[in-house]
Amino acid sequence: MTHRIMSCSEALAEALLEEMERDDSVFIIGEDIRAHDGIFGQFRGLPKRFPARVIDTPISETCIVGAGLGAALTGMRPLVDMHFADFFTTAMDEIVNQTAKIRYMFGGQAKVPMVIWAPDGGGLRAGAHHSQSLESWFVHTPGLKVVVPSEPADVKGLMKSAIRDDDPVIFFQHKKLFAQTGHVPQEEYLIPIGKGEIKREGAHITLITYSRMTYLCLEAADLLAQEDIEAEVIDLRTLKPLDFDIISRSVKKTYNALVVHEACLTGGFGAEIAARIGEELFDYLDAPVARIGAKDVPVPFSPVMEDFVLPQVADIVESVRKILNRQ
Amino acid sequence: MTHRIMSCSEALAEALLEEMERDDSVFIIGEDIRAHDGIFGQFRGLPKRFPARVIDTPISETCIVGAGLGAALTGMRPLVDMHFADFFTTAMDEIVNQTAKIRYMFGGQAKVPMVIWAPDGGGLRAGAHHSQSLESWFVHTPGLKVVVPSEPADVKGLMKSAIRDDDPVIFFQHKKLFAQTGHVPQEEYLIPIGKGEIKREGAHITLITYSRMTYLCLEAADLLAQEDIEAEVIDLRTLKPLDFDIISRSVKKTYNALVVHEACLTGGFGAEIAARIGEELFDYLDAPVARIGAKDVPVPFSPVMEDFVLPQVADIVESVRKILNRQ
Amino acid sequence: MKTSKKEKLSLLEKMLMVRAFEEKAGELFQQNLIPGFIHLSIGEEASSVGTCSVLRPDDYVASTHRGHGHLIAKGADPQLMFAELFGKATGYCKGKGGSMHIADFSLGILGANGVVGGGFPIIVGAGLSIKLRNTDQIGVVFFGDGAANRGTFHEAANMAAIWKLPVIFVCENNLYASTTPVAYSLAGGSVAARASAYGIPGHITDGNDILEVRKIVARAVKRAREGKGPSIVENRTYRYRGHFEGDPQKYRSKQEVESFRKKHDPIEKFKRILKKEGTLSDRRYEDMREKVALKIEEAVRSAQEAPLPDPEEALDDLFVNP
Amino acid sequence: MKTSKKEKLSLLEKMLMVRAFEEKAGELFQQNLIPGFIHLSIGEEASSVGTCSVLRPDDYVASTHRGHGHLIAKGADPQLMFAELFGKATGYCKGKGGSMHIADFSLGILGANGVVGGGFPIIVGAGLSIKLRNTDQIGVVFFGDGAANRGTFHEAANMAAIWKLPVIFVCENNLYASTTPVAYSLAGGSVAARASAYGIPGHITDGNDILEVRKIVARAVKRAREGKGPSIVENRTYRYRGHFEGDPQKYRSKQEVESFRKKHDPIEKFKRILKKEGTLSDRRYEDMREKVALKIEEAVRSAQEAPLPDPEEALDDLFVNP
Ligand SMILES: Cc1ncc(C[n+]2csc(CCOP(=O)(O)OP(=O)(O)O)c2C)c(N)n1
Ligand SMILES: Cc1ncc(C[n+]2csc(CCOP(=O)(O)OP(=O)(O)O)c2C)c(N)n1
Ligand SMILES: [Mg+2]
Ligand SMILES: [Mg+2]
Repeated sequence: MTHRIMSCSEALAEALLEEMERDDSVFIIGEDIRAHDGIFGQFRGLPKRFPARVIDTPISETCIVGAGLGAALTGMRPLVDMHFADFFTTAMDEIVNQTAKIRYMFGGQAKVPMVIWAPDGGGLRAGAHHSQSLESWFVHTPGLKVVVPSEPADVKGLMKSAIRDDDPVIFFQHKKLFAQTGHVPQEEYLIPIGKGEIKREGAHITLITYSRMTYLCLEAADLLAQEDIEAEVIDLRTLKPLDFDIISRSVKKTYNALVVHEACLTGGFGAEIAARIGEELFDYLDAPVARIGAKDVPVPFSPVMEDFVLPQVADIVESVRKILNRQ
Repeated sequence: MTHRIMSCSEALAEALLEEMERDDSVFIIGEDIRAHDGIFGQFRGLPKRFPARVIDTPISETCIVGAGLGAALTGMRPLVDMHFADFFTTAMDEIVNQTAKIRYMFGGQAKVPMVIWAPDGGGLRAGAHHSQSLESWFVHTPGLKVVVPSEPADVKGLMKSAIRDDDPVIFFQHKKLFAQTGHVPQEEYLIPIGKGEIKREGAHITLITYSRMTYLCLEAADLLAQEDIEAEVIDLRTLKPLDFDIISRSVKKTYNALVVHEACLTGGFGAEIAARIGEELFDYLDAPVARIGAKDVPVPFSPVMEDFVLPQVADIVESVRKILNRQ
Repeated sequence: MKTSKKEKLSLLEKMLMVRAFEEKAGELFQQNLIPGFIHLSIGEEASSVGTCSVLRPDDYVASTHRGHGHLIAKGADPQLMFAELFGKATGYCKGKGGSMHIADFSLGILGANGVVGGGFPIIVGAGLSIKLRNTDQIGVVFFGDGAANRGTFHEAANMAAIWKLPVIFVCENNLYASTTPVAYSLAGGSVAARASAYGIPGHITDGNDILEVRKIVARAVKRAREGKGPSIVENRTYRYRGHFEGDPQKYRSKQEVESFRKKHDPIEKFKRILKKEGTLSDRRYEDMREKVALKIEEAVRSAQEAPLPDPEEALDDLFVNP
Repeated sequence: MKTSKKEKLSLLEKMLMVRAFEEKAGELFQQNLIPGFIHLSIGEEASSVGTCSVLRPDDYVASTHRGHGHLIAKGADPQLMFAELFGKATGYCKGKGGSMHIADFSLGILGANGVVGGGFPIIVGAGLSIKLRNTDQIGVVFFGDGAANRGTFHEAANMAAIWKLPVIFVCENNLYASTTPVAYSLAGGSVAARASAYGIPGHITDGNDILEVRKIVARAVKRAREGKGPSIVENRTYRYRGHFEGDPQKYRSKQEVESFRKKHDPIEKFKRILKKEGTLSDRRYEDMREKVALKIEEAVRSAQEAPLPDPEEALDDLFVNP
């Protein structure tokens, strides 16, 4: 395969370009997309290329999501742009009570091929209303798939799969990763929803993570390697359906696990992973499964406080040391 | 103390009667309260007793919650009736981005003495839009307290504390428990937010639960006692702040733990408890912490399917047997 | 709009079918044969039947918690509906939905809805889809006077208006939202009056007069199909039963209900007209009633005989690709 | 409404203060001294200052993401605001809020808001609280043309109307919501026209004419204080800067911006009037500008010197009783 270097933002736009060319029923709907190709430039070139299928809306998130649903039920394949993941709050009924439940409640009559795309995460000094990581809510909502890629190649391959999927997919991209670059295959490819990937192999501990924290875990693993600690880094890429096999195989090898996410700790997805590892891999564990998440407060504005609240590489390194010293 | 027998519904109404008499700033706001004293009769006598302070609204949950917030910020103590917990979905922005964050974002300038009261849970053959248990979302939202009582005495004592609390409290009551009766002290009393209670003592396993599942756990404990298995039943009563001490003391005694809730399993609050027990009590565990929750689908209508999806006494008994046989 | 004799008789029959279905459902509920709770639309048949009578089979309808009438009017099969109400495997939704969650996508029925106001955004999406697919379908969302106060109404009306979507907002103003009188909860006097806020037409009908409902909705349908955009139609009507079966109804008097039933019953009203103009004979009417009653009896019987789902079927139908 | 000479000069000074604050903030942002992102209201000063000039100190204001002007107009201290913009411990919110989340509860400022349309329900609650507490305060919610399309607008307007709450909905229609022209997104032609849907008064002002804004808002204030209920006031204005600092602004031309600045600048307009009627001399104006500039410089300087919070302070202020 030939590869190119691309940003996550470009990877997203390329995935959508290919899928929109392939299938006339795919369209994009959301606020402020056309003028600047999305507020992060994430839909570069698409408004011009598909003038009728990139649709600007009023500020009406509730109806935007519901309209996506209505369109999905009647033959289209919408990608709904949530603008910021923080505004999921304004459309929870449409997502949780309608989108997620409709197929089931109606006994399988309907399908909802919709992607809800949401830029999430902190670190941009954007304050409590523009910095959240809300994936836990959706993992706890039967009927949704939840995708949280970190690198450009995964963004592209997973978005193409999400668009083709006949079920609703919540697709998170971390705002701080839009400019993150990486290799992306030249040829067409898909990455299946529901498969994690080992981004670094290691024998001593399994770091289970996703989205931006993947990069922090990789950095931490580099630092730990200098102390002869080899950390295996699993990027889950999808939270639901969860690739528990990849976790299981790794923990059976390393006997130690640390889950790292940016969402606040209590009730975060790390709890689910830790609980499942505890349940299913109890006898393989040399130490308790540890968790790192943001501290349990809203994301504060002031950089010194925001950095303190969000997980940092040093927190990961320290936690790994603590886990392994315990033995 | 003298006691009386009362239902959860009566206990709620009595708590509110006392607090509304005590403090003029307490008021109740929500849909369809006045005509029938609340759609479950849960505010019996209050509309008549406090005609100006029990307020019917249009069907506008988003604004009802936000109005509660605005009133709380300006000197009042609202109890907002969500009608059904399922409709939290329509007011998540007001709860999560406004109510929960306002004090923090504004550096402690404001306080939000508001109770959001929500009847939740399934088992009433009410279908997927009127049967959910959504507490996990709020436990994962810094800035909220979450209360989930099971018995009448706790409903009363916790509601009185919630009304007096200067922070926002999400107060769940299970719909199937309104008619549940129990002893309630004659004298005035409060039950502190953040304290669990052992509802049955036992030496072999700790059942950690809350809301309606407390009764199922107690039933299961009765059955297990016939097999000489003594289960300790902890009713958490409050999920946030969490009384981890009571869990810790019990697990250090029983070496085994099972968490039971009605919300669906994946990403439910049981994950948080199991993860924390794993982290903090690893060396005390004889077996993995197990979890029981509803199966990961929307709550179906047909009774045979609903009963299959929601946790039953038999599931608890069986799970306990499995955990203890393992040893 | 012209309505032929045959059409008139078929309208009457449909209204009788809705009423018979609902009365039967109420009876079965009383006998504890229907689990959960149900909301009946008895008294509102002119609105559901009148509206759907001017729709095409491929037009979309988004319904409400009080949806039996809309479903039957759009062509749904009472037997599959009863089976669903009983929680049977043969029901419209295999027993997963129940009264508040019935759909028939093959008839363009996008579903009843347990969330008041939940249909507004969905119909906007259907309208947008029609536009993108370039067909001449239209979409109708039914909603109550209470639902008109939800934010979804506003967002949907605005969006449908700016894009001139082929949708119609059909309000069934039955004077109450559960226990709450419309006069208390609805500012501005009427739902139709809100149309001007979006620069679209708003009409009030005598919602108990099926020919008037038909005429006004047909106008909105024409407008929508011609690409001229959405309308609001407010059918003023009344429900005779409680908000849900078992409702203590302290918010209104028995006399009020009786007076509406006596003076404004949509079926009686239409019957009188048809008789007066000679379209309907007593004999014909009795035949019609019997036919309807038979059909309902038969639907109930076969639904009752149908099997319950296996409990494990509760795990099916969540995803297309699990 | 009469406005005295002294009041007029103070209005002008306030507008100058808002503009000086915002221009300085823009400059500091350019220099990377303000983290995150900021939304400036330069060009919209007549709306914020005119509106707040007819409010009492104990009246409530709910503001927006573009809130600096509202805050200063309601009496907020620029130094505490700059300190907040810098993320300093001495800021209004101890650095936890930033530009989009500043409040001063001692001045009735219930907060800027990062969620568009988040203020509507809050002001309804404040209005209800006023009514329950039986005071004669009022509440104002500022919002943009874009925010008028959120469901919260509708629910709040309806609720305020049925209860005749003492609140005013002050729209700052600056022709764009981020990149989206109001002509594209807002059905019905104006925000004020939506008032009739709720049976309440709606007014459009030349939002760049501070005396007109004052007059119209004062009328709404009087109505609210007398218990006659809410109003909508739509101030038609324009923002000169991008939606946020750094906005590429491909959605409008430089000429458009320049033309508004030349023809409709609220400060220039008011200055001309004051000069013409002899209220303002060149000398006096220069003094005023200097005074304002000095105050802003001083505010920036002391905010810059203020300490950053300790990182651990991030854990404070979540609960009253943790
Ligand atoms: C969002 C939401 N809020 C509240 C309810 C509870 N509820 C069900 S029906 C109803 C009244 C609806 O009134 P209306 O819209 O007038 O319809 P009608 O019942 O009169 O047909 C209410 C409050 C609900 N199902 N959904
Ligand atoms: C609920 C919500 N949706 C979207 C955004 C992103 N956003 C911030 S400001 C803005 C435009 C607001 O336009 P308008 O209400 O006209 O106010 P203006 O910025 O023009 O003052 C948008 C879309 C947001 N903050 N909140
Ligand atoms: Mg009604
Ligand atoms: Mg604007």
